[in-house]
Amino acid sequence: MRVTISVEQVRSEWVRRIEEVSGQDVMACYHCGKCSAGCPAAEAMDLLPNQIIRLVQLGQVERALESQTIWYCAACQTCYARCPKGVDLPRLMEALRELAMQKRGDHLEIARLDVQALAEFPQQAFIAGFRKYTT
Amino acid sequence: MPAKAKAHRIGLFVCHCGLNIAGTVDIPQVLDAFRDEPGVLVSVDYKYMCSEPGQELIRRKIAEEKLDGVVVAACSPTMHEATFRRNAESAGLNPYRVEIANIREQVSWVHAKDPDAATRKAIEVIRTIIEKVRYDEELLPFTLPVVRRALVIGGGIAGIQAALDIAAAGFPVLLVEREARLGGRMAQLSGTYFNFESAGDLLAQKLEALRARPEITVLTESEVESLNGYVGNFTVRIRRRGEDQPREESVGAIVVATGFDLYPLERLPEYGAGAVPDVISGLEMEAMLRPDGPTGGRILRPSDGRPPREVVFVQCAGSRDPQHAMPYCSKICCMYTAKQARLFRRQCPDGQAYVFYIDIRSGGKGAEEFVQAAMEEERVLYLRGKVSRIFRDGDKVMVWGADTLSGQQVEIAADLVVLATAVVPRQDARELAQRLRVGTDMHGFFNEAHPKLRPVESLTAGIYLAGAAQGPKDIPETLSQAGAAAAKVLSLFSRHELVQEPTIAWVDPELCSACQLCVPACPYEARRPHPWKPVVTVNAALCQGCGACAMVCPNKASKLRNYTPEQVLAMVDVLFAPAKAQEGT
Amino acid sequence: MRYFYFPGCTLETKAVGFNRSAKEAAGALGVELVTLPEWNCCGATFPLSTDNVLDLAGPARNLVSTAEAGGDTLAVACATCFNVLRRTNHFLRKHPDTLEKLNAFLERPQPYAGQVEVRHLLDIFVHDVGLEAIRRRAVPGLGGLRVAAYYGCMLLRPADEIALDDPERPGIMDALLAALGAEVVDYPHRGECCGAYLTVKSPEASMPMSYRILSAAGRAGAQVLATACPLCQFNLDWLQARLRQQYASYQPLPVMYFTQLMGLAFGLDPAGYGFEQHYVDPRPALAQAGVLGGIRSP
Amino acid sequence: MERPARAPIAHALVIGAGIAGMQAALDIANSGYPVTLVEKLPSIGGRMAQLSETFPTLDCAQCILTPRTVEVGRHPNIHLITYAEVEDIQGEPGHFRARIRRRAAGVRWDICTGCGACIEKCPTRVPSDFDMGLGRRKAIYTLSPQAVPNKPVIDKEHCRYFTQGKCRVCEKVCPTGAIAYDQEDELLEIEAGAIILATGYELYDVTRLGEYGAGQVPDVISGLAFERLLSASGPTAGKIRRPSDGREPKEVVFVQCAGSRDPEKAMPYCSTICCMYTAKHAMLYRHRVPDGQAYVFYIDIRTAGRRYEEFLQRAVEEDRVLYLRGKVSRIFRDGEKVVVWGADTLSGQQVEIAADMVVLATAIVPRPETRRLAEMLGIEVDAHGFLREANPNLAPVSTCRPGVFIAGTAVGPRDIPETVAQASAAAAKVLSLFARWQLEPEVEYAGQS
Repeated sequence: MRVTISVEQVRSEWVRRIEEVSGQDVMACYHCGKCSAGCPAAEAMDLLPNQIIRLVQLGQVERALESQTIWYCAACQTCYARCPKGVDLPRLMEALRELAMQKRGDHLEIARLDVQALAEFPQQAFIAGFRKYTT
Repeated sequence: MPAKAKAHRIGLFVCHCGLNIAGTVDIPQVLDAFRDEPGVLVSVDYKYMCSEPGQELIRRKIAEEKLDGVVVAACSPTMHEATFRRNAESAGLNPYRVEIANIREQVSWVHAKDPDAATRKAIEVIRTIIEKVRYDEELLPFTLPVVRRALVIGGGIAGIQAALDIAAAGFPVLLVEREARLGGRMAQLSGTYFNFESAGDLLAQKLEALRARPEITVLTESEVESLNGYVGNFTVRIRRRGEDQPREESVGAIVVATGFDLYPLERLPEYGAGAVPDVISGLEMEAMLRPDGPTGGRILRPSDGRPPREVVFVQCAGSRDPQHAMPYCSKICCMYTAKQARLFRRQCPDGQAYVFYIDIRSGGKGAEEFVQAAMEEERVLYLRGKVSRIFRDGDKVMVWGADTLSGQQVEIAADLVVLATAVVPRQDARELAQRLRVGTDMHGFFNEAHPKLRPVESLTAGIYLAGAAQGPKDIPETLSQAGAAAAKVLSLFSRHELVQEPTIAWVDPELCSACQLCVPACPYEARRPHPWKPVVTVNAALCQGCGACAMVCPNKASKLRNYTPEQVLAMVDVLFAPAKAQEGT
Repeated sequence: MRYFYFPGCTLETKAVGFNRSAKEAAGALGVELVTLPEWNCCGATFPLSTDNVLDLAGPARNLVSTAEAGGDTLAVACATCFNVLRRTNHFLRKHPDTLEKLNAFLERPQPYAGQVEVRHLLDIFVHDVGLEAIRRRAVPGLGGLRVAAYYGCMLLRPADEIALDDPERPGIMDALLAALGAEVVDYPHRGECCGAYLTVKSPEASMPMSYRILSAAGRAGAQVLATACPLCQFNLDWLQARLRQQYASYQPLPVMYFTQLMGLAFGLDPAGYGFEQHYVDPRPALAQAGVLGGIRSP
Repeated sequence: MERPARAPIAHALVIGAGIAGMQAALDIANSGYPVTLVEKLPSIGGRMAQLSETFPTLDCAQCILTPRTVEVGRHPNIHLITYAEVEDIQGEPGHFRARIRRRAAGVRWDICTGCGACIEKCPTRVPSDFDMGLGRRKAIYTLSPQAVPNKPVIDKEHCRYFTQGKCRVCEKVCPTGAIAYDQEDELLEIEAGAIILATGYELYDVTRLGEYGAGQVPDVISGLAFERLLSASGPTAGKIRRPSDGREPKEVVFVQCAGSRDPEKAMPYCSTICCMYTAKHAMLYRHRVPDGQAYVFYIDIRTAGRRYEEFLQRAVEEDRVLYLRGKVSRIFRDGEKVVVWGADTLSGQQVEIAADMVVLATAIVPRPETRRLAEMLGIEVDAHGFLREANPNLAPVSTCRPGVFIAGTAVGPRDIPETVAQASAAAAKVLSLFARWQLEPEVEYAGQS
C-alpha cells in the first residue's frame, strides 16, 4: 500500500505530543540502526526500535501505537547507552505507551494473568509491570 | 646489424614488488635462466627495487661490475623508468642504457592464476629487453626554452584561482572565458553550504583580486581554436566571438578549467522529462535562491509563481545509474540539496522539505554536522529510497518513492520538486580534449596523470587540470586543485629551459626520398619537408617518440632512437629462437 | 562504618535471603546497616516521561527521610531500587525547579537539597571496606567456585547517572567475587537485559533474553551466576524450568545473590539465606565445590 | 649571502613528511627554493607508507610512494630532518625562526651505511607501532626496508644496553662504528620565510569503544592494522591471518563509523575515507581468501569521488561483499569467534554474525601536536583540533596568519588525491610569496588572497 506523506502528517499534533512527553527530538535520529542492532528484546518485536522512531518521524503515530514493539521495550537502556545522537529511545517508548493507553486503555488485564505465576513474582515485577502496562 | 659498440656488461635486476610479482612469478627460476646469459654479468633480485636500498644495490653493482647496460624487471616503465634511469645516471651510466622489463602489469597481474606460464613469460620478456639493451645507444638529452606565461581555459572559480596563484608569483596569465562574464557556475549559485556565505560575495572578492593583478589578461567570449607546440612552447589560437581573425598567443603552460554541465532533465522521462514546470533542477533552484536572481531570492513555483509549501528534493537524478544515465556519484548534490532544503525552510517556516536519497554523502569537514542540522533544526525529512516516478496531478506534483527504512511505499503531493541532476562534463569537453591532445575518460572528464599522486597533471606535459572538468567536486576542493595546478605551472616557470627526452625520431638522409608520407602521419605536427633539400625534417621539440613515422616510412629512413628496426628484429629473433640468438652474440 | 540502609519491598518479602545475607555480610566486614526509618517503595521503575513530578515523589521521599535522619548516604542492596533512587537523586540535583515543587509537595520541615548519596552495597564493600580487607575476611572463602558475575541493566545504565562501573566492561562484582576466592568466569553477556518486567505479561519475550545470559555463562564454565537484583534473580531462576523444556541440552545454573556468596565465603550460617526458595537449588553445586562443606543444609 | 637586513627569506619550513608534506616540499624544491622538511618519525612517508594498496586502482602504495620518498631523500633543495620535532617558532612571515629538536638516534647517521647488520643481530624484539602492534621489530630499527633515510634508531626504552647496561651487540657488529649510545639530542635553529603544516592524523583510540571490545578482543583490529596484514611487506607478508591464533579468517566483518558520526560518544563528523578503504579491504580480503565472506556494516556508503562509486559496485557485484545497513551495537568474543550484533535496517531485522575477525574503521582524529604547533604559530584549530582554514570556501590552504599554510589530514579527514592537491596548492601560495619577494626584495610581506 502506498502511504501518503504530507506536512500535516509529519507535523501532526501526535508527533508534537510524543516529543513533549518524551522530551526527545525525533528528528535527531539519523537511522544508523544501532538501537535495533543491540536491543535484547528485538526477537519479540514486530518492528525494530529504529522503525518505531521512523514511523513517528513520518507522522504515522497510529502505526507505531499499534506495534507490539512498544510493549516489549524493557527500558534496559542499552540503545540509549550507545546512541550516537543521544536519542533517549526508552523515553520515546514510554511516551508511546502512555499515548496508547490513553487511546485504548490498559495493556494489562490483571484478571487475565496466570494466578499461579502471579504468586511467584517478586513485588517489583508487579509494580514495574503495572506501571508500564496500566495508567 | 650496426657495428656500434654494443653493451656487453649488462646487469639484470629483478624486483619482487612485494608479492605483486613474487607472489606469481618464480623469481629464483627467473634468475637461474640468466645465470649464464652471455653479456649479463649480474642477475640479482630485491623485494622493492625502487626503494633506496634497491637503488643503492643497482648503483653499487654498476660501479663494482662496470656495467654498461641495465635491465630492471619490475613494473610498467610509466611507473619507474625515470626513477631507475636517474639512479643509474648518478652512478655514471648513460640513462638510455637502462631499460625496464615489465613483468608486473604485463605478466604477474594478468597471469596470476597460472604461475608457471607467468614465470616463462617473465623470462621471455626479460630476454627481449636484454637484447634491446645490447643495441641501445648512449643518448644525451637536450634542452628547450620556456615561455613563462600561462593560459587558463575557463573563467569559473577554478580558472580564476589558478590565474590568481600564477599571477601572484609575477607571471603573466591569459584567462580565456567562453561566456561574456567571468564566474562560471559559481555565478549561478546562491550560497555555499558551510556557512551560507553568499556565493556572489565570495566570487566578487575573487574578481576584485583578479582585477588588481596587472599580470592577468582576461579574454571573454573567446574560445581556444587550436593548440600547437609542446611544454614550455605552446602556440594557441584563440577566437573571439564576432571577430574574423583568431589571435595567436605563445604560452608555456596551460590550465584546463572548463567546468561542468548538468544532466538534462529531458533525459529523465520517469521524472517528467522536463515537461512538468514545477520539476526543476538544482541550478534552477539556486537561481531562485540568489538575491540578485530572477525572483529576487524568493522561491516561487514556475507554473503559477506561488510560493511552494511542500518541496521534495530528489537526489541521484541521473547519478549512480549505470543502466540509464551516469554510473558515478556526482559528489556535490547531497550537500547542496541539504543547503537548499534548509534555505527553503528558513524562507517558509510552515513549509516542509523532503529529501529522497540512497546514501547521504556528507563527507568532508563540517559536512556531516551541516546535514544533521538540516534534520534537527529545519526538520527536513530524509527518506531513504530513490524516487520512481514524478507526475503532474492538478496543481500538485506527485512523487512516488519508498522509505526503505520503514519498508513502505510513499507518495507525496508536492508543490515543487527539485532534481539533483548529475554533474556531467561540458558538452564539448571531448572536442577540446582532442584539440589539446589530452585524454578523457568514457564520460568526457579530463584524465589526470595518476589518480592518487598526480591529480592535477594531465598526461600531456605542460597541461594541467583544475575543477569539475576533471570530475565532480565542490568549491573547496576545486580551489585546492586550482592552487595545485598553479604550483605545477610555477615549478615549470621556475626554470628557463626544459630538458627533453632524446628518444625521438630522426630521418636518415641517405634513405629518405622525401615522399612525405610521414608528414600527415605525425600526430604532433613535428614533421616538415626541408625547404630545399629532398628530405623531411623532425622538430625535436614536438616529437614525442611515438613511432608513427617509422611505421609509414617505406624506406626505413624514419627511425626512433633506441627503437631501430634492427633492434626490434633482434628482440623478435631472440623471442622465437633464443638459442640461435645467443649463439649470435 | 555506618550507613542508612534501604531494603525495598522485594527484600522484605520474596528476597529475604538477599536481605539477610546482605546485612550479615556487611556486619562481618564491620559495616553497620541501619534500616531507614519509614522507608517506602521506590516505585520499581524510574519514571521516563517528562510529566513525572508526582512519580518522583515516592523515591524522593526516601532521600528526604535519609537527610532528615542525618544521613549522608543511603545504602541499597537491590539493584532496581538503587537505580531508581539514584536516578531520582540525579534528576533532582539537575532540575532545581522540580526539586522545589517536590519539597513543596512533601511539606517536610527541612527542604531536601540533593545532599544524600545513593550507593550500592557493591560500591561500599569494594571502595569503603576494600578488596584487601574482604580477601582477609574471606575464610573459608569460595574455594575456586566458578561464578559468573551478572550485572544486568540497573547497576550499569544510564552510565552518567549510575556511574558505578564501565557499562560495557563492568568489573566491580567480578573483583569482589574474586576477593572471596571465587574463580570468576569470563562471558560476554554480563550487562545484557534479562527481560525485567516483560515476564509479567510475556514470559515468552524474556525467555530468550534470559537464555542468552544463562547459556553463555554455562558455556564459560560457571557453576553459579551471581546477581544483585531480585527481578533478575527471579527471571533467570524461574524461567529455567521452561528453558529445560524448550532446549533439550539446557543445563540448569543456580542463580544467587552476591551477598549469599559473601556469607558463605565468610563462613556464616546460611540458614536464613532462603536457598530452598530458589527454583534451581544452588546447594548441590555449592556442595560439589566444597563451599557448603561443614555447614548443615537446612 | 648578503641581503638587506629585513629582506624576507625565500626558504620554506614544512612540518610533517607524510604525502602532504612531501608533495609540498617537492613542489617548492622543484621550483628552485630551499625547503627544510621536519619529520617526527625516523623516516618519511607518513601514513601512506603503512598502506597496502590504494583505491580505486589498487596500485600498491609502496610502489607509487617509494619514488616520492626517494626523490625527497635525494633532492638537492630539500633539507630533511627526521626523528625531530619543532619545539618553538618565533618571528613573523618572511622571518620565522624555528627551534628543532632532533632526537638522539644512538647512531651516527653520517657514517652509517644502512647495511642493517645491527638490526639483524639485535636480540630484543618489541611490538612494532608501524605494524600497528601486529608485528615485531628490533630495539634498533628502521620503520621499513624501504625507509628513507634508511638509517636505524635505537629505541632506548627497550634496548638492553639502555635498560640493563649490557649487550652492545649492535656496536660490535657495526662495520663502520656508527653506534653512539651517548649521542645527545641536537638543537637546530632554522630561519624560514613561510611555513606549511602537514602533521597528519591519528586514529580514534579503540579502547574508548567499550561496546566494540575496547581493544581487548585480539581479533578486533583497526583498518590501519588490516592494511598491515594486507601489505606484502607487513608482518604476515600479505597473508590474511588473525592475530589471536594466526589462522586464516573465513568470515570477516567490517564495521564503519567506529567513532565517527557520533556526536554523543565520540566524533560528530564523517571521517570521509573509511567507506572507500573498507570497500577496498573487503575486496582485497576476498582476493586473498577466495572462499571467505566479507560483510560491511554501514550507515551511508560514501563513495563520492572519481571512479569511487564504480569501485564500490565492483566490490558488491564481483567480490560479493555483503553490505548491511546499520551501525553495529556490540562486538564480543565467544570462544574462537568474534560475535557481531548488528541490524539490517533495510530488511528490518536484527542480525548476528559469528565472525573470525572484525575490522573497525575507526575515526580519523587530529594529532595532539597539531594543536601545540597551532598555538605556537598563533593559528586556529577547530573544536576537535583540526587546523582551521582562513576561509574554507575562499582560501582552503591559508590560515589567519600570513605566511603559514596548511595541508592534508591535519586540516580534516581527506583522501590521498585531495591531500596531494591541497599540498600542491599550499606550495603554490609559498611559491607566489617567494617569487614576489624576489621581484620586489624590499617588500617585507606581500599579502595573499
